[in-house]
Amino acid sequence: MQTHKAKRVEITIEAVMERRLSEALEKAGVKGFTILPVLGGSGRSGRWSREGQVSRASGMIAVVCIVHPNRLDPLLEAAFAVVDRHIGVVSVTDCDVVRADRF
Amino acid sequence: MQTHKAKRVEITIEAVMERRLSEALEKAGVKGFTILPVLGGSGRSGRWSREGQVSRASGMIAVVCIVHPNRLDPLLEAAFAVVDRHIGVVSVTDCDVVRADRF
Amino acid sequence: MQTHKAKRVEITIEAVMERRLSEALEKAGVKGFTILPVLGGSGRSGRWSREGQVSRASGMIAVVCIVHPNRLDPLLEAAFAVVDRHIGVVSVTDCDVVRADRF
Amino acid sequence: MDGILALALENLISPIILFFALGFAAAFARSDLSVPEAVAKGMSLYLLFAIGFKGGASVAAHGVYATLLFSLLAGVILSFLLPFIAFAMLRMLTGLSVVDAAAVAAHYGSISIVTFVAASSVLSSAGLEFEGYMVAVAAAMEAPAILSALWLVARAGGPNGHGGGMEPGLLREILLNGSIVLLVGSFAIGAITGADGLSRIESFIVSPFQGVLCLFLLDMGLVAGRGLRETRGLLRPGLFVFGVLMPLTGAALGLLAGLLLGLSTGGVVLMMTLSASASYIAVPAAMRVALPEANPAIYLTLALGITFPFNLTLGIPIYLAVAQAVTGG
Amino acid sequence: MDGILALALENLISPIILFFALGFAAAFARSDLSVPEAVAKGMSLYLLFAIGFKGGASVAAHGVYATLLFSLLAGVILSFLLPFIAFAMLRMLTGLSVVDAAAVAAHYGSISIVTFVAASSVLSSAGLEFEGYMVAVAAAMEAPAILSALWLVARAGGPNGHGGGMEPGLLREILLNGSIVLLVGSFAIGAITGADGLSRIESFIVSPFQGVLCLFLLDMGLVAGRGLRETRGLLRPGLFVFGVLMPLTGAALGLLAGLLLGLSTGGVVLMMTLSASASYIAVPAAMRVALPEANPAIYLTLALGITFPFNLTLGIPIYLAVAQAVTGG
Amino acid sequence: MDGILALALENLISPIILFFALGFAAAFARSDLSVPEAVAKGMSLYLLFAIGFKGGASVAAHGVYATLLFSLLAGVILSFLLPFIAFAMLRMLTGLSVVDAAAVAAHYGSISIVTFVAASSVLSSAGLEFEGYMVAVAAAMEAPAILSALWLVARAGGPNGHGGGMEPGLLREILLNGSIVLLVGSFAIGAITGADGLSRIESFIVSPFQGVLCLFLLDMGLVAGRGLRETRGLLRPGLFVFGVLMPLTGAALGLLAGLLLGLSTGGVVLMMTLSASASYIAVPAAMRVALPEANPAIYLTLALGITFPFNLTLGIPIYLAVAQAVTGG
Ligand SMILES: Nc1ncnc2c1ncn2[C@@H]1O[C@H](COP(=O)(O)O)[C@@H](O)[C@H]1O
Ligand SMILES: Nc1ncnc2c1ncn2[C@@H]1O[C@H](COP(=O)(O)O)[C@@H](O)[C@H]1O
Ligand SMILES: Nc1ncnc2c1ncn2[C@@H]1O[C@H](COP(=O)(O)O)[C@@H](O)[C@H]1O
Ligand code: NA
Ligand code: NA
Ligand code: NA
Repeated sequence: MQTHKAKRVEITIEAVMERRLSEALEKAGVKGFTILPVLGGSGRSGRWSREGQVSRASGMIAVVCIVHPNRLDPLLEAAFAVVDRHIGVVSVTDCDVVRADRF
Repeated sequence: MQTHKAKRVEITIEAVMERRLSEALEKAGVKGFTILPVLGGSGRSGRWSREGQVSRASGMIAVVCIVHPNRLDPLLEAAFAVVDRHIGVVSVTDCDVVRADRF
Repeated sequence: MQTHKAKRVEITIEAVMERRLSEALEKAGVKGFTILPVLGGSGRSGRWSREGQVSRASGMIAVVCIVHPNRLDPLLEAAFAVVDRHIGVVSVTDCDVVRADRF
Repeated sequence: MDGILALALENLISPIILFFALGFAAAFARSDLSVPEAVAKGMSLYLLFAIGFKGGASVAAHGVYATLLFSLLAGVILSFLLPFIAFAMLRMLTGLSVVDAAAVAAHYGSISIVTFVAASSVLSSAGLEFEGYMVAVAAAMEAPAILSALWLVARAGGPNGHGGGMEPGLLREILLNGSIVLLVGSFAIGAITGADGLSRIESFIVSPFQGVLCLFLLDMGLVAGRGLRETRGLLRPGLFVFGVLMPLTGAALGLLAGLLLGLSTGGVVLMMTLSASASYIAVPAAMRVALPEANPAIYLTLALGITFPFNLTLGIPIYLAVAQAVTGG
Repeated sequence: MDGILALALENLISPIILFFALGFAAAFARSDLSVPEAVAKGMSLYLLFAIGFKGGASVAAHGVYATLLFSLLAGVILSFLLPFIAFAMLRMLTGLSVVDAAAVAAHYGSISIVTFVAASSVLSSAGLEFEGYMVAVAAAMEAPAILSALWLVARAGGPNGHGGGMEPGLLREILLNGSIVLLVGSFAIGAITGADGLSRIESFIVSPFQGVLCLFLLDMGLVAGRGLRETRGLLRPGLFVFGVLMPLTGAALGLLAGLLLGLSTGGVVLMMTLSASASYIAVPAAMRVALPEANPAIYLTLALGITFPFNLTLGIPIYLAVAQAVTGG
Repeated sequence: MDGILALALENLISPIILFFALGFAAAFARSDLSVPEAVAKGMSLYLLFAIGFKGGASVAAHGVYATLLFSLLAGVILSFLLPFIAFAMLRMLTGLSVVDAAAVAAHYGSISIVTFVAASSVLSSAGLEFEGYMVAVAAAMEAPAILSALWLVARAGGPNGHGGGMEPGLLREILLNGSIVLLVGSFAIGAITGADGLSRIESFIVSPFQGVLCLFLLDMGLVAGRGLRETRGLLRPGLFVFGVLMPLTGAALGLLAGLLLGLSTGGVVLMMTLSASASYIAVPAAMRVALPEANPAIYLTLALGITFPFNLTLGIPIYLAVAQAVTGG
């Protein structure tokens, strides 16, 4: 199949920031994203697990965003404006998609 | 470690289509796949979130499939036959795996 | 934005092995990882689904680990020491990250 | 008329309505109040289990009514028929495409079990009995409407030339839908184990029922409110009118059927309610598979955001008042 | 003999069995009925909490029985012993490898708490009392069998030359398994707070119990049915025979132990049931860690797909009839 | 003094405390016992729903008390005030940074609804009545403390020069927090539907309440134990002292307020408990958004690992004894 180059951005961020991040993405012209639940993890701030959270406060989510390479920079800037002061990780991977006009 | 080239295909699709997609993948000779839950997302059909679905109808899942590069085309064709009329996104990434014979 | 090369390792493994795997990763000097829930899947040992598990025994999780390329080999060795006798899949993808010192 | 108003008012300040309203308001105010998906599904399993079992046990207690089979048949016919009326109404009132109109129509031919439950709890408050097998009628009405909708699309040449043929396996999938299986299964088990079975699980399915219903309606309010907030743009006046007119039309046909069958007053109210209500579980799932081109925002908003609240607040008291006036019960 | 049949029949048409059958049938018919994982786990926490607490409260009410310690000891011995019998039987009846046979054997030495709960609810219906501490015996029987299985594998040289040594930390992990901790903890709290504690939470753990059990067994039926459907190929006659013969053998040994201990008729039935039942929670998890080479499809299908339904439907009535005949109770 | 000890002891062996202890111990022993997140959230919705509704229904039954408005006002003032005291204490006793100290202070100005529920169930056991609207006071005290904390940080120049201005939308987000909305909503619905509404859902919200609370506290114990185990390093003596001294200080102020308002003995106990308790739901979430630089391990460990268990075990009996001594009730 005929494929086109795109970028897959994966943002792991605190669940409380979901609304702010998605608003920022939409403002940056991102056409779509998918939110995955995160069970737990480990990082500089230690180990945590979703089972055993009474509080909405400490869970995280992963936001996956497939974009046209041209849109990568605005996306990263928008994401970092939100992630900046917050716990989180951002990674970018090259990928191929079929219908390029969608991203 | 000695690694081999493979392809990682990620298909985000409506949960109601899960059975149909997995049957299609199996028919296309795919040896394995992993299904991840999706919490919510945004796209041309707007914003949705799993919390607050009374209905099985509007949730999505993400299917991750690691295959030998040779098998990529039949996989994509099988996947698109199912995804075609439905809401969904497909992306392909290069990856490395250790035991090549498994994919 | 200025980015740096890194590796994204994705390990799909039985949920019962979570503690052992995360201990092994920490010993191998991995600075962080994220655990995603898995809903179901298919492989050499057949089809399974989380809904309809009375038992903790047969579920799986996916562990995503972003590391500096230098650390990839120790990570893979640590992971394989755990995954070895167990059901599981490991894949490695190139990615870009922004703050390199974190990985 | 006065009676209806009093009844409607009394209904409006019952806990179940008020919790629905609370959820609705919280969603509109963008509160982060939410019920976890698993808990909502657990409550819906509980409601199906309880309502099915109680229906079956009541059939066991009162003997099999002569009208049981005819009522089932009437339900199936209504479910087949209502989509055609809904479709015609939609094409007149709104600018929906054939596919969208057919998808909406399927929802109105089918039923909403929570509306049924709410109606039966209004009946209990009013001290009215009803035929226990009405639960089975509810189950029988879930699926036929889907076939009518597919036929309507096929007749028009199918969506984008895809033909309108039904994919093999879909019919089976529709009929073995989880909520139908649980409702019918619990009904059968209630009928088999009767008073003895009921006495064993009564304190699980009878006494806490209203409380669970309140929490469940809180969640329904949240979902309906969120849906409505996000798709406000869609709701042109025609659709809105349809969302209120169609349940009244359905109720009228349900009234007719109930009278022809000679049901009790309570039974007539339930037949009206079933005909008036719109599915938001079984049918949306079937539509995503069979008619993916239809826009889910339209049918979910109509069924959940307009018709469900209408029936819950005004519809049921109206149906009750009308049924009492007509049957003299 | 007539009595057994009548009892079996009465048992077969109780709500809990019928809901299990409904789940089983729904799974076979490929219905999409399902219970969310979190809800199923929540119900199992509830059952452990309730059964443990009630057992403890009953011990507090009746005083500590002289036989308590001996019963615990007997349970531990049975759990150690049964895997050897199961292993020998499997090597005779089936072509399973050493590792697979040992893994299956571990399951049959351990116990299924839901089978225990079902038996105790049959006892209540029959108006039979039983020793409250049988819950503690159940907990004591969960783990020892795992050690026997690991020893069986080690003796045979370990899986693929991996040696059969037990990984450090595994024993602790097995003993601190969530279901053991909750069962024993609730038992202890029930024993400490006694009648006073029970009166506070009675309407949570006593009256709704049967209803929750019905929903839980619906889910067990779904899981067992799905498992059986997907692994039909595995079930050669030898395995099937084992799945029925082994519980009967276990029950015979349980009967012997119960008589030696001088338990009440109800207590004997429970001892038989524990010995006859096969684990499907604690042991599968331990096997995945300790013997990952063993095929989970085999042991899960046997324990959940064959032995659990057998005990639920025919086994328990048989054990009850035999115990009554032998003890004259 | 003797009375306090006896009361404390009786409190210590109540089921709810023992289940909390069980969870705590299980977490420390690294058992894999866990309650699914959805089930824990479901139980907390249930508790808010039940406690709110009962409070409202009680207000409906006893008429609107003259002191209602003043009590609400007193709660709001306490919630604004307590963070300043906590902040000063923290800067004296510990080496926490301004941001961390302010974040902790916010938690102690706000309240823990489960501590409130535990206190009200101790009151019921002791046969003491209390003002139903104390639930509304609890809701009113949730949020103001957050503003005090943000002001404390802003005064000090904000975190890393980010300024301490409040992001637009945050205030609304805090006030429309799910637990506040459900608590206030249920309270209002209880007040509107009164005795009639209560009678309909009583068997859902009254009788099973204590049992659900036990399971919920089991989970709280697991969470608190896990948190404490993983952050042991953090707990320097100063923090520990603060975690015990601050609730006593808060209780003293609560006592004063209660006496000034002329509340019943039960009401005074609840006012003391609210002032003494520390939030672990609404405030942590707000802090993650508004003060992400503050270390969550510190405030969660203090609120959940030290102060919550202290209040549950020793605090509440002390507050009750003191209130009885002072009011003579
Ligand atoms: N190297 C990494 N790879 C994958 N996920 C990470 C990594 N570092 C941090 N995370 C995730 O981000 C969360 C917060 O990280 P931190 O801010 O370092 O505490 C962790 O709990 C993980 O879920
Ligand atoms: N660019 C994208 N990146 C990641 N996920 C996407 C993207 N576009 C759409 N999706 C996902 O696919 C779903 C349906 O998309 P759509 O068909 O565009 O409404 C969305 O709700 C997202 O979960
Ligand atoms: N090629 C693959 N791509 C993605 N996931 C896989 C693949 N093969 C196996 N898996 C996952 O690993 C699990 C166990 O695989 P197996 O050991 O082959 O039975 C499956 O249930 C899938 O979740
Ligand atoms: Na209808
Ligand atoms: Na056994
Ligand atoms: Na406080």
